[in-house]
Amino acid sequence: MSVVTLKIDDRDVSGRDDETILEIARENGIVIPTLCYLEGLSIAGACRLCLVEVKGSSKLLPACATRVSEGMEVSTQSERLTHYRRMIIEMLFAEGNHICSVCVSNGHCQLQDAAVALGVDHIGVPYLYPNRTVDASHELFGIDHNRCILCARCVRVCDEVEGAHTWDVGARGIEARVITDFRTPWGDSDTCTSCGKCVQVCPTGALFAKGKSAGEMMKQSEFVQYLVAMRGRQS
Amino acid sequence: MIEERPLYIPEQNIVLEHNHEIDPEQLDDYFKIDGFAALNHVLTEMTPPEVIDQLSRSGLRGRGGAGYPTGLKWQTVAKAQGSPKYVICNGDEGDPGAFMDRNVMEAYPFKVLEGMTIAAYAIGASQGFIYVRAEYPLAVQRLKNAIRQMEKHNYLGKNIAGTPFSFDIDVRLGAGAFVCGEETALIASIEGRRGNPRPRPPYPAEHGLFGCPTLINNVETFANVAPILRNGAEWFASIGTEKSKGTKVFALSGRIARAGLIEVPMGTTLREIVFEIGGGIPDGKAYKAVQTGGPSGGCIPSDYLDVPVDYESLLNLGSFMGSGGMIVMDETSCMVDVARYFMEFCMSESCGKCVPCRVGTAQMYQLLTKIVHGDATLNDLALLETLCDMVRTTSLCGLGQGAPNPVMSTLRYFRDEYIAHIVEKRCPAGVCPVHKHVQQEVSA
Amino acid sequence: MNKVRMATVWLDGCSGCHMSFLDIDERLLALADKIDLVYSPLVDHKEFPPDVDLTLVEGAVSSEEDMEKIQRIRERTNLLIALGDCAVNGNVPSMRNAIGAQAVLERAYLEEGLLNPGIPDQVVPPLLPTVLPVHVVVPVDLFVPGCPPPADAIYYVITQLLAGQAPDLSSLTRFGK
Amino acid sequence: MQPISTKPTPPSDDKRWRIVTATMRRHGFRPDALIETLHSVQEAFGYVDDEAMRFVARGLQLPPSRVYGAATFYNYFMLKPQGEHTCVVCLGTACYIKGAAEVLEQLQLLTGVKPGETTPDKKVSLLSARCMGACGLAPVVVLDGEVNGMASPEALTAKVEEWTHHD
Repeated sequence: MSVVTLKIDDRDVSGRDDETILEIARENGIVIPTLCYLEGLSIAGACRLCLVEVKGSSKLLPACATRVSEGMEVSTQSERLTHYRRMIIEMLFAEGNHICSVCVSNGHCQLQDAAVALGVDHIGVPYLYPNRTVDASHELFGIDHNRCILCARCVRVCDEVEGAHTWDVGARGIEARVITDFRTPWGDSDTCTSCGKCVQVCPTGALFAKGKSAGEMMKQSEFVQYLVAMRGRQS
Repeated sequence: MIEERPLYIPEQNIVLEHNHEIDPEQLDDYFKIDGFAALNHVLTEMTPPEVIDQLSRSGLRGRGGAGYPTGLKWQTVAKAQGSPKYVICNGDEGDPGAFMDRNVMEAYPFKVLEGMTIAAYAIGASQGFIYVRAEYPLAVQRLKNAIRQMEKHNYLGKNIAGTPFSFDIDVRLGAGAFVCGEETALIASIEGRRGNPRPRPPYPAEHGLFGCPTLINNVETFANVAPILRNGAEWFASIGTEKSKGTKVFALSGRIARAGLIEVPMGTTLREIVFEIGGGIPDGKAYKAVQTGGPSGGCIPSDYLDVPVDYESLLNLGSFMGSGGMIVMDETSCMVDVARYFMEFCMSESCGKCVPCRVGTAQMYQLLTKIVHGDATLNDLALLETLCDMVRTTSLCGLGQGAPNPVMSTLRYFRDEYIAHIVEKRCPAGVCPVHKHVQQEVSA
Repeated sequence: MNKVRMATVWLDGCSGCHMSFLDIDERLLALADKIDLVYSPLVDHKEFPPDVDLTLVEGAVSSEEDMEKIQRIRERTNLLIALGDCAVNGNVPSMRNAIGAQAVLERAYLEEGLLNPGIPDQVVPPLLPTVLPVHVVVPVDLFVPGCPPPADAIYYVITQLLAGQAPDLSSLTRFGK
Repeated sequence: MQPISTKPTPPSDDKRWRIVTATMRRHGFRPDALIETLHSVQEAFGYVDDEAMRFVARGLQLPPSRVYGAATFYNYFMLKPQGEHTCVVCLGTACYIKGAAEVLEQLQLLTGVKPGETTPDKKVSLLSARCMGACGLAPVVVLDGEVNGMASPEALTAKVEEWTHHD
């Protein structure tokens, strides 16, 4: 392991060579948008929002999954990147049925925040209007698949932090959905510990605590970093 | 399952050599065609770096499609830290219209396995897997039979041919997921998980199966290994073009007089392949395009029939070598319909992990459907092109990055057909239901 | 000085955006000096007039009537503004899109235990199969999201446009606000 | 990895579960045996239902959602029983170019079901395949495991009508 120096947005920064562009950028207060990334969980590289330009690479690289190296020159902002990031946000809005005005997470939603940050004021790609379900069988929580963006944070936190692996992804492609157990109703799950971690890490209103109405669902996901750090100490 | 014999055996055949002469179920027959001569030679006379050097100097490039230099890949895995190391043969031939690897696995199981064993020696692996589509039961049966016989004759197992080198191979079945042809997805599948690709780097060479250094090559690549080591790197490098050495097996099908499997030196022109070997287009119809590279490939029009076929020239034409499917189309095929066909394929084969591929393929499919129904505007066409660029640039793996290719290549060469559907509400090939739709809309 | 000819229309929405517009309160008086409101649900004009400089559109395009209206409005308007989430992205009206128009009609007119069940075929304009945001039907020049967009955002947009400036709304409103 | 001492109990005394158990044992009940085990379930029973998934999950000590996630990712696994007869239409590129779409349309009309479905009388399952790798024979239809090349709608009609009207 060695220390490397690199440039991010023309700023000289340094980091260890086992750190990612995203980690170093955040340490230095450089904002790169993300949705599927959550500190403490494994890397998915799925939402593609954090794609950045790296000098010498013809491809855009995901900042969350790309390790830094000596002399690297990274651009996190450009017209081209903004164009693609906007389209990703538009695609997510078009894929589900995101009706912000009646959503429990209205005002506290990371998809909504990303749209604002990127200046997405309407959706230019065709809406798909899927017919998706809501599972409200759990005593404390519910999932509204209309608002799910398949970031799989719930899947990862349940597996990697809680250790229950109640969630996974079923089917594939545009039909893919997060599922509990054998796609059995969440309330009937044998494996769910009702810890609620999945709800707290969900970036949108897809996973929610019951009893919250529009705009009331505030989430706290910092516990993930805390738990991961504390566990590291115990071993 | 049916078996197909190659329809054309050129002078220079490497992969499909001696096709009619041997029984693929008999190891003794394989001996008759110098079977295991290369393995014996390698194990007793060569060091692993020497084997890799031979491969590098031969100029062999991956036959799975992307054309990565095989010697370089082997060298990377050989040098990678970590153990154990694995060798994987990718027999998940998923491109619709491709059946080269099926034939090679069915007709030359020993040769593929010998190639894998040599690779294992070169990189220091003790376990190999050959991942085969479940849709190829005969190939699976013959590979399993060949593995048993090789174990019996000590060409697999402990202390192969009396040397300290030990290596085992297991067959793993695919289960109907095209994306598992992508190497990180294939690894996930062998690990018993959903075939979701993950970002690279780290490449499988460093961090592959069960987190260990892993070499993945395709069936045809491994089938080239023993001949190269038997006949020497220079011999192999003398065949083909400057950057693409050796031969390539193609599966010729579609609107062609003689469909089947062919092996030609790299650099053979499409005209020779389609008109001389394949006998041209039947029923007096006119050639329109040949589709190469499967769902990540493109359609090549008649203007480019004289371009020599190799990795670079196909890329320059907006297509892709792919694993070797060549589907010939005549004037009765609508290129917009073909593009839509491939987009449907990519949409339903998308794993759904990354946003651009999962959503973008569905949106492009919807737009193409609008076009074939005569329901699209020029704005829709512009949006389609924007989506093509976005999905290609931002998708996580090759499936998504390649998904727009059939659209982009048909737009490049057959834009007039798109315009005819959109502006004139007409399908020039008479395939698409444009008129029907317009009438429905009027009566509704 | 010629006044700016402005219109507001209400397609499939709840009128909340118009209420928010009225919440500009006393600033309306200042606007009135610069604006001639030539068509609006708030005033009594039967026909959408030609040569309108600026039209604020509330609501999504849900029926054949909406479709005709918005096309005529687009032809007669210089600057067309999608006001509020229904116009911008379909919002609540578009929630029926996943299940289809027929299911909604049946639920409303057949399944709710009415005295005279039956789907009306007169007076009520036929529904489109899919509720559409305005920009899917006609080009839109400016998007003002929000449910409803705050009065301040609406006031800001109008004053900026009157001053010949391009408004930047990112800090004032968003989807669902 | 911990060796698993307790053998999982099959859901019934159907002997076919022994094949499934044998597959798991051959792989040391390791998690990476999941796909191979699902294959053996499908081979033994013709489909993979919840009961089988539960058994496999317990046998390989895997979370239920992981088994379900994998079983539904791979198209080869059927979650419902198939009909007495199966009819697989290849939709590979070569078959498509040579009229597979019309062949499929004809079969849909004939059976009244869509690809992936089984007729209500459980006689025929209509399926589509990505590519059978028999492109030289396009269009290809596989009837009860038997490959039919250069398939014409007329010849297929006769065969499928035989299935639906007799036995």
